Amino acid sequence: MASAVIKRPFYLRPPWNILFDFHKLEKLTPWNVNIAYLLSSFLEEMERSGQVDFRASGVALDSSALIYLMKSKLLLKLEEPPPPPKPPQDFLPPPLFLPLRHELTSTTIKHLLEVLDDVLRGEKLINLEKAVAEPILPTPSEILPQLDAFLVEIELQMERLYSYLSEKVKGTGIIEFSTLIKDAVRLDVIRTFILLLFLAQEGKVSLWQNEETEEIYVTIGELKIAESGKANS
Amino acid sequence: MQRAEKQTVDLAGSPPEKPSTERIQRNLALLEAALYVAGRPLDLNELCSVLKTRSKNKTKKFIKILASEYADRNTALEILELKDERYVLQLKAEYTPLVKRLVNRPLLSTGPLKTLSYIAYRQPISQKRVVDVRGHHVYSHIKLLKEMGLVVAERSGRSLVLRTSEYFADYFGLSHDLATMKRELANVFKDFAKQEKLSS
Amino acid sequence: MQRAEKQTVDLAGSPPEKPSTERIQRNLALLEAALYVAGRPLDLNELCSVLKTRSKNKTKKFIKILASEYADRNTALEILELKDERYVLQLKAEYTPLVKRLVNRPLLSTGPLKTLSYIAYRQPISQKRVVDVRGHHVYSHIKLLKEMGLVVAERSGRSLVLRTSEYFADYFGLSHDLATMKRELANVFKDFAKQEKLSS
Repeated sequence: MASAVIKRPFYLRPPWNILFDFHKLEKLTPWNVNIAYLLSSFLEEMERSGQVDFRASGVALDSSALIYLMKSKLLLKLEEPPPPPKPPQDFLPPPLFLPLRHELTSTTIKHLLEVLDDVLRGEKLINLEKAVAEPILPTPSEILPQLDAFLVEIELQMERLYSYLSEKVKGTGIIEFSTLIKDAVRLDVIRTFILLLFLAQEGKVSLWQNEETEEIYVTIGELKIAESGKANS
Repeated sequence: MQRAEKQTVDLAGSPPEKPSTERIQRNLALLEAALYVAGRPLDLNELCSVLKTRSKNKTKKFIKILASEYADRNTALEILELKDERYVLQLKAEYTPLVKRLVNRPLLSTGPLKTLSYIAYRQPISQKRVVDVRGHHVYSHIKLLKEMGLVVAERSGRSLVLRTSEYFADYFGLSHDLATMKRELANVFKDFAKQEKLSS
Repeated sequence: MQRAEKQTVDLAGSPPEKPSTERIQRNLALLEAALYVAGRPLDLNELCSVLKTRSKNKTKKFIKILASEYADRNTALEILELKDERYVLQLKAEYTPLVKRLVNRPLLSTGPLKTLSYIAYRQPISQKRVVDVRGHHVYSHIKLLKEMGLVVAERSGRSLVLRTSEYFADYFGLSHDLATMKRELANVFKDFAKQEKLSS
């Protein structure tokens, strides 16, 4: 009997046993557990009895963490937004019954003409507004969206053109504008030229024109200079 | 048209103190004409003015004869006496579902009628309150009720206040005085609840 | 009343399916209900549908009985047969001036009435055009006018074309014949336009 009592560690007795019985732990109401008391008395008892067991301490710590978690989950649950307010209750009378009655109405053709006057005046106004507002040239908004998209993407387009050029001029180090825009539509020719100007402004390409043939030559020769310049600075 | 001419000749010749059959017929027809064109309950004063008499008793006698003729005839129409000696010519309720598709004006379905009931019962009431209690769909009901002239909206500060119109009161033969009207309405609803109980 | 009973008894005795007196009374009441609530001429098809029969002859027989009952009764109301087998329940013209001051309810409020007048003036007119001139709120007006049977809409290609109905013509006392009605309307509007020019 006595040996059986000694074998059974103290922490399997109440109140500490709840920390070591996982089935009980899941079912209990966390608010009913005073963790601070349990842990401090557990330590005191362990010190007093001399049964120092680190595994038991670990389990006790784990269980109390779990109880804390349960408590905080409950707290969060309590703080969930309240359900939407129910519509206010009020006595809702039954629908009124509308008996069918014939009723002569007072509107005559004269009334129709009186209000027509007003409407026709409105009609004239509408026509007038339309005549004035009729645009002769396409509005800027009809051109701008395309231009906007082009401008927004200009950085990207410059990069693309630049890598295209880098590949093209590998051998000779130079390319004619006419070769660059071969088979391109007018709008793309313009776009390419604008992009070249931007690249030249940034010093990534150099452009020069043959005054007789009007051919424009493009090189990326200056790039190295620019880069080395940057590296030096 | 010929009939009409004959009648007026007869009338002109009849002595005033002894009401002839034609004269009675004429008075009954006048009251019928008044009730038919008005399409709403008429009170004794209005009916007196149609008969060009000041005697309410005389008018009441005639209108009661007319109402009983209608009742005896047992057709689709009826003349009802409402509270405060008001009289109305209308279709018997049982015929409403059979012919309502021929009516040339928007008829209210149950939803808008409920909204109307509620506004009438609680008026003056803010539009917001009506929406809170009945739901967002009542905006369309309120629009319809305003278009039909049954409800009027007034701005009061930042909110819209709804009340029933005079036409509404006339249509149902209710008092124009708000307190009285509400009492009358409460009775209507009580009667309705009783009938519901009986029929269920 | 006695006359009416006699008549129906006569009918009840006639072959072939021997309709009961109640059944005849019911049919007469249904036709009366339909004409009363419509407040406009109804054609035989509409009346047939109220009696839930396909027999125009049967319906015509009943409507003629009803009309003669009204005539015999000699009251303020009459049932008239119009062109094209259309029938209307109406106040006898002679009573109109005597009771018209009781009529104070407009057919439509100003907004929808404006839309109606514009459609009548410009018809046939595309719905789009009406909306352009009058604003987007007129969709609800057009809906109302269609519900009231004052305006009809026809699909023409991808657009809706609006014009006034026969009921519109009836209401304003214009011809039932569409072409004549349009001419009459045109004349009214022409006179109006002339006055406009003179006054401006």
